[in-house]
Amino acid sequence: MNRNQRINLGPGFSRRQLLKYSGLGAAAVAGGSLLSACGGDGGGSGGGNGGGGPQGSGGQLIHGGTGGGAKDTLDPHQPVTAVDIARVSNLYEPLLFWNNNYELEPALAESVEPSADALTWTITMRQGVTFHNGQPVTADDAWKSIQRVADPDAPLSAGGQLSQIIDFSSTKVVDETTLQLVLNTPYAILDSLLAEYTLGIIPGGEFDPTNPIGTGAFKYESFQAGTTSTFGKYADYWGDAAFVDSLVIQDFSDDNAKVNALQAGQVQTIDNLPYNLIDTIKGTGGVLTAEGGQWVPFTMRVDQAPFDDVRVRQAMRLIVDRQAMIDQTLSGYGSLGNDMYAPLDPAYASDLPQREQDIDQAKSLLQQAGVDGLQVELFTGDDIGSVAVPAANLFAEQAKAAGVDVKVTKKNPFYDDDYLSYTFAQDFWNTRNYIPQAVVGTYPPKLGGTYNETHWDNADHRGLVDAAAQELDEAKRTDLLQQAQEIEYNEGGYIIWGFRQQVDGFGQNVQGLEPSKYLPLGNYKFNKVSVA
Amino acid sequence: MTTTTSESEHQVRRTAGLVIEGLGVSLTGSHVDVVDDIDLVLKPGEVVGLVGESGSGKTTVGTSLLAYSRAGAEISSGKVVLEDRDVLSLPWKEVRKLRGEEIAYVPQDPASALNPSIRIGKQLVELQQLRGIGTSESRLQAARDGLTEVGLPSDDEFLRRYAHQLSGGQVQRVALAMAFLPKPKVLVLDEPTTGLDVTTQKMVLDTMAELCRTYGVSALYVTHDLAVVANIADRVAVMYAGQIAELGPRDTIFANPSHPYTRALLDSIPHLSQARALKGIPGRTPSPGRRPDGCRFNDRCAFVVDRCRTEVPALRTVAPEHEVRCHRVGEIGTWDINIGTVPDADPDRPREVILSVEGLNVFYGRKQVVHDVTFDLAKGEVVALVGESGSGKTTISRSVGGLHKEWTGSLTFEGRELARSARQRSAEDRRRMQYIFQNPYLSLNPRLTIEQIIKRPMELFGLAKGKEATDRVVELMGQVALGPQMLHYQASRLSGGERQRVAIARALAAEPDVMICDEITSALDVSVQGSIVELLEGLRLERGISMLFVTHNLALVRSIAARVEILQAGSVVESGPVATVMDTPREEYTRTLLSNSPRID
Amino acid sequence: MSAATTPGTASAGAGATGPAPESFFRKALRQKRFAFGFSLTLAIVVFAVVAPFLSPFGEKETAGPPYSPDGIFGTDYLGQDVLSRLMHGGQSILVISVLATLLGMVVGVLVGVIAAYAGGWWDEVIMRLNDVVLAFPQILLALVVLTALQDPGAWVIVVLIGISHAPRVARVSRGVALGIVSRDFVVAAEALGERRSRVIVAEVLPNMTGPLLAEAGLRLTYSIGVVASLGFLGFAADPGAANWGQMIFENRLGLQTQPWAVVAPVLVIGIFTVATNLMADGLAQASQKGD
Amino acid sequence: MEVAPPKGRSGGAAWGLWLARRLGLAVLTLWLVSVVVFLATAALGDPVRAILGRDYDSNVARRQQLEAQLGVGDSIVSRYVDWLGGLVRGDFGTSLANQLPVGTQISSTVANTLVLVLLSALVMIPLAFGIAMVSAHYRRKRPDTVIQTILLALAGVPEFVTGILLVAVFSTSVFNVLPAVTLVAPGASPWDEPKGMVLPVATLVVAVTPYVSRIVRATLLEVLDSDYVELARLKGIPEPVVMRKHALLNAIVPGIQVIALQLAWLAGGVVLVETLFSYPGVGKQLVDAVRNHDVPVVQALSMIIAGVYIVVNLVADLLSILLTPRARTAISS
Repeated sequence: MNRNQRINLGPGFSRRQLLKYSGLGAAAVAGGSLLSACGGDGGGSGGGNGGGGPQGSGGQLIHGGTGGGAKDTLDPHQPVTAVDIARVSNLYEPLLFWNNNYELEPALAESVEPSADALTWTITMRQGVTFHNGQPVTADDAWKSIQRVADPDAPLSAGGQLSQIIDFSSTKVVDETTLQLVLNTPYAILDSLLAEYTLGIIPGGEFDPTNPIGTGAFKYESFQAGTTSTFGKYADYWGDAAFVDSLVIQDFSDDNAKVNALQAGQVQTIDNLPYNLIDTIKGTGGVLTAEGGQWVPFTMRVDQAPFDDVRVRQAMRLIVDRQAMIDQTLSGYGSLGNDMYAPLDPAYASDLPQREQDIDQAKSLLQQAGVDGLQVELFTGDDIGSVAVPAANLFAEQAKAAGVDVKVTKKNPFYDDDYLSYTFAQDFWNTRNYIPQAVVGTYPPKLGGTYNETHWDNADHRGLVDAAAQELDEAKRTDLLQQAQEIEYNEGGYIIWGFRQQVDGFGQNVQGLEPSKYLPLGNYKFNKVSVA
Repeated sequence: MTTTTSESEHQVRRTAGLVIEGLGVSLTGSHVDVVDDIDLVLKPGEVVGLVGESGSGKTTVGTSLLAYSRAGAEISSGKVVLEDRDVLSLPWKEVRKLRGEEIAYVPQDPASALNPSIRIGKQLVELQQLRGIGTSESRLQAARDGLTEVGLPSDDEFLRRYAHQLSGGQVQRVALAMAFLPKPKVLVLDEPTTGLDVTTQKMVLDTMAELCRTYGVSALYVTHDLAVVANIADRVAVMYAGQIAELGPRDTIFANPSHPYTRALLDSIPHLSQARALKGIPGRTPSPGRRPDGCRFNDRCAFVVDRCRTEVPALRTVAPEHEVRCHRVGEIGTWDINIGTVPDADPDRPREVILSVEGLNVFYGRKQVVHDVTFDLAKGEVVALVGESGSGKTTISRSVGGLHKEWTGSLTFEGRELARSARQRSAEDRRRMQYIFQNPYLSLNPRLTIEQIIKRPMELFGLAKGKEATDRVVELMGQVALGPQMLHYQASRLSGGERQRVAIARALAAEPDVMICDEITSALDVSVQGSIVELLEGLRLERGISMLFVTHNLALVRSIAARVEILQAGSVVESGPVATVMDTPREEYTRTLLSNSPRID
Repeated sequence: MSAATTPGTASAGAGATGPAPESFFRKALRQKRFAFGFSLTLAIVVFAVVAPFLSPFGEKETAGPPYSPDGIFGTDYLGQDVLSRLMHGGQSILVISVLATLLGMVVGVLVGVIAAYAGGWWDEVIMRLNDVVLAFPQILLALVVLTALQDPGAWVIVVLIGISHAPRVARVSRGVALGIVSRDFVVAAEALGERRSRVIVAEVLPNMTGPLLAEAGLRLTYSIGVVASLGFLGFAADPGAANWGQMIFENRLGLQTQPWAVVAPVLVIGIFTVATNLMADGLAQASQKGD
Repeated sequence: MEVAPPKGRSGGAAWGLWLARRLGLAVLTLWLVSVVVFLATAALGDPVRAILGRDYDSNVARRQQLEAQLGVGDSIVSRYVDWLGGLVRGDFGTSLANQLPVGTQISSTVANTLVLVLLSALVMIPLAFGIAMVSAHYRRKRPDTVIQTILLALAGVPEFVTGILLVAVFSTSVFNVLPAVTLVAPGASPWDEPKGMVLPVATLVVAVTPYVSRIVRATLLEVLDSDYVELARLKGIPEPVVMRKHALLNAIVPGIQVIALQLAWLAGGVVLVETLFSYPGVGKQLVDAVRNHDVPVVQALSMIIAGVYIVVNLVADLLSILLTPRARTAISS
């Protein structure tokens, strides 16, 4: 149980959390973007990637992560905490994967081609790839793994949307290396669904906890939930084999312990470094910072007083001092938010004017709405993430200037039955593109909006997003999405003050780490890292 | 008893004994003296009795011989010369070597003076072992001989015992053996027999005297009990307020006491042979720093003149080896031993029974300790329950008082049956029968003031409240000779004697008809005991209060009680009017009891 | 009858009934330990009460970037001024720990004294139950209350700490009471037919002040420590509020860059602990002087 | 909590009787604790809803499976009886978090915590007595007051602050001598790498020594004022021997009682230190289990911590009687 862990464990852990980490919306909406064939154009901005010089091979890499516990698992399709994700990312591989620039790249599949009407997708498997037990990887393994994830009765984390759009009867394995996936409705961005790290391909779709088999750069050696796990280098890995001989992924239950271990040289890499320790770590090792898409919004229910009046919502959006939020809660490691999400999506409406704090206008808006001396209760909790409570306290301070009295109430656990019915609260989301995020966050529950905290229900906005999801032409799709974003910018229930940068730490002689917009420590690709 | 070793076998060592010159002990960091101007010579083979009441500084003198002073005091002047070495100026290492080997100490309360967690065998040989004297076998053998000398078994089983597995007498004799083992030249005994009953006390004293003579040891016997000193000491020194008041051979001191304090002390001692009107010494012994100028006894002396208040009297020799510190030595006439004698209580005075006990059997858990005891108590009469420790006398008194519930038999008060425990008795019965405890330091709540303590019974029984009660308290305090200004004192500020008076006043506050006194004087000095007995006698005559008096001091019984019940191991051995029982005892046990009791008449 | 003579003691009283007994407090002041401890405790209490009005920044006001050295003690994990938080942080923790200690002592002493006084079967049963509470793991109690109660107010923490003290205090006070209950003045009170409750209140309890005060001093110390540890288990009555125990916990990550954020509250708590315990020892000795 | 020893029996039988009675009491206490623990964990709310959270309604299959496993349907009494039956047979049930048998999971953590507690005790006891003897020797003089003040200040500092400071000095910023955390390879145990145990043990020792040392000093002062110590000095026995042999012997028993209390607290209360040093112990596992509403693990760990308390007390009572001749002989005489 920990405090400052970026990805939260929280009691009463549920599928809801699974979804948020997997970065995929659950809604079944056709349309999608074509696989952008070309490779990423170089890493994200900021942060050095370890000292220069040739990388020696051999030795042992020990990675430390917090948030683990008795519920740790090696199940490729159900990782929960950061420690789980680190293990899964090195043991298994999906058909495609997001590179450091959050663009799709082929992995176990050589190519994924949609038909003209985006109903039939042909997946050709990569040649010569073997599982850790020496068996070759076939299209049948891929299909059985997808079936395990997208089982309609008990959909696993990446399977929410897939389970609704796949036509199980007509999909068939053509031969050893080709799989024809047939959908019941057109869906343009199926490739991005298949690129989730929670869709690792396993032999025959069977997961055996005592002897997990995958295709990753490291193979399984030992595992103790909540304590530690060891992996060996997989010699005949299809990609560039690992530099280090063995990998240990160690559980820590406290950030203090994790940081101390790095400084004492007992571990070589740690993820999610607390912001205020960045200077101390710089002294003894290296800091890896990467642009991130994670955000911790304030959520206002648009269907309940006082926030049913759009003027009150806009006033609240003018009260927050966005730069102060970033400086105080993220020690400056963050980028300004403009009350809109999915900043890394090419279709992000960056042309809309950046909203700044304007207390006077906020007061006048409140007067027009006739809610002078507004009193509201802001619900927050440690489970949301280490940033949430400080941000809530800071917002309460800032609201005083506009005469708004905000009472901060800390809920323990935050994600219980009241979640999604708080009038004014907070939440946190991972990096994701606009369409999946819009569906899961702003659609009515029966249409796939499982986590619509703001109870947003706007037919025009939905129409635009549905059209975009089916639109194959990128330019047209971007235009549709920009219109949708403008509606949210003017009437939305979210206050999005900023996006968090991902900050990780590594020891002295660690090389090969590159910042990634998607997962910490360069998508946890430890095969690129050397310690010698 | 002790194995008599013939004179020839042990050549009595000619040691020079010990000379104390001008010894002074004062409170650390101040010139307030606890003890000053002490001059005393201990001749080999001789026992010197150092007598004084509590607060007189007698123990301080005793321990000073070993160059030891308790916390808060330091030896400020004088010399203690042993074989031409001044013990007080020896270097620390030398003093430690001298202690135990040349000057030995026998403690007062033996049970608490032996380490409870170490076997007595080990404690006996500890000193020699530490100093590496002899081999372990020789040390063990010496220990066995030491034990036989004091009349104790010396087998391995006995050596493996712990202090709590021995009786009071046995522990004291082990302490004696421990002291004598290194064959010391001087022995300091600090009230070694207070806790013991009469028969054991006699045995221990005889053994001590025997060993001193055999090894030519000079002994300083420190005590408050003049009767004990009368039987065993060769010379006696009487101490008062830190100074020696009178010094001389035993017979001279007891036959012709010359210092007014010595006389007053002897007056307050009850005699076995004759009832006496005991008198205490008015006032209280001054503690260090509060001692009056001139003669320190002048504020309490019956023969005081102006000169006594101004000029400090010197210790003057009035006869060979007889010295007195008093200005008016020749002028105060001679002292007569039976100065205070009164006729014994009239045995056949008509008795109107107020309280009767029939067939009393008392149990502690499964053990029965009192067997079929029957006696009664008449109005205005004092009945004494006498016996040695463990005879059941206190158990009987506690059962009668309702403090102990496990008994059978019948207890009637003015013809009415009384319930077993006090709480179940009627308020009236509880009021009319009051209990006074032995140890004054435990029977008063130290946190309450005198007023609160004495007023409580009145409030409880609704006799008086508020201002009227306070006046009643002051009047009662006057009756027990306590000044009114002590009303607001907390009980913890009073001396033992004063606390016992408050306890009596508390009993009187309930206007009782019967008072049960459980050894109420055994924890007090003999002069204070005198004043308490005097007070009780006054109350009995004035108010007709009957008393059940529990004690182990037979002489005291003669002076206060009309009837006596002699108890042994829980049953009555002999009973009847005091004069008949004590002059013509029928039972063998009574006779040995009488013969063992130390007496000065 | 011997005439009532005024005893020779020097303190012959002026009026007929003499001066009222010197108040316990003045008697205690003569104890060097108590005087020093009391004045130090008073200083810290005054600091805790008065300081909020003099503090340079508000309780939650941000004074700069997190863990920066500007300001006397620099800023904490959220950029709030450590000195101001220190000045505001006193009241809540003092109130909570004092109340918790009081609760623990009152419940504990009553249970302990009743067990000693009643003796026999009662003593056995009470001490058995006491052992059951002692055996029950403390953190489970805290966690169960944490998950059961949604919005834990400050009083929940007081009760929680109080409960954890009570059984230990019960054992100590039983030990002390056993020594007093057997003394004659208690037996005398019972022989007079005093009500049992009055015997406990008027006779037994006043004589237990010494050791109990020393125990109370230690209990107060531990209460402060527990408030900080409860913060660890996610138990803060008011999340943003300043409180010394909580400050230690929330700034622990910044120990290397900005040590003052942790060291300052630890120092203040250390001084407060030493002060309260010296005061308790002094009081214990003053009350011991009595008998 | 001393039990009055029975009187007047032959040696062996008497000890047997005393032990039997004392064990009976211990079992009774443990049973009462089990009732309280069971009720307390029931208060954690309906575990199934807590585990499934939002999916309580959507994932019906998972819910039924969990409810069957926990027997949510039947009455609380029968559930308690099943659980108690299992406890007695040593079967702690299966963990809700990862479906592994609880027994295997907690066996290593319990062993780790016991070793940590015992090591701390081994260091703390001589240290506490040593400090107490030095302090008692210089009674009321300068060294005594200095030592007492330091002890008082240390008592006020929460244990995880001491931990953080020790780590800062010995493993991260000042020296790099000792490991900051205990890294345990699977199957191995923390003490395989002794250097890793130094800081956790030191932290616990600093947390517990002040209290024990104060109590032992108070007892020593009392014993030094006793008659038999005065007689020992009058017998010319040098002061160090008086302190070591005569005084210490009689000051041990009260010390044992307080040490028992502190060790029992250590067994359950070291969650902060375990977390700071990432030491795989019982405290951390309990907090984790409560977070996951893993009721069987919470129940098992609580019973073990309570069991340790009762065993430690039993041993303390036994030692106290053995070391007090008066009590010992009362039994066998």
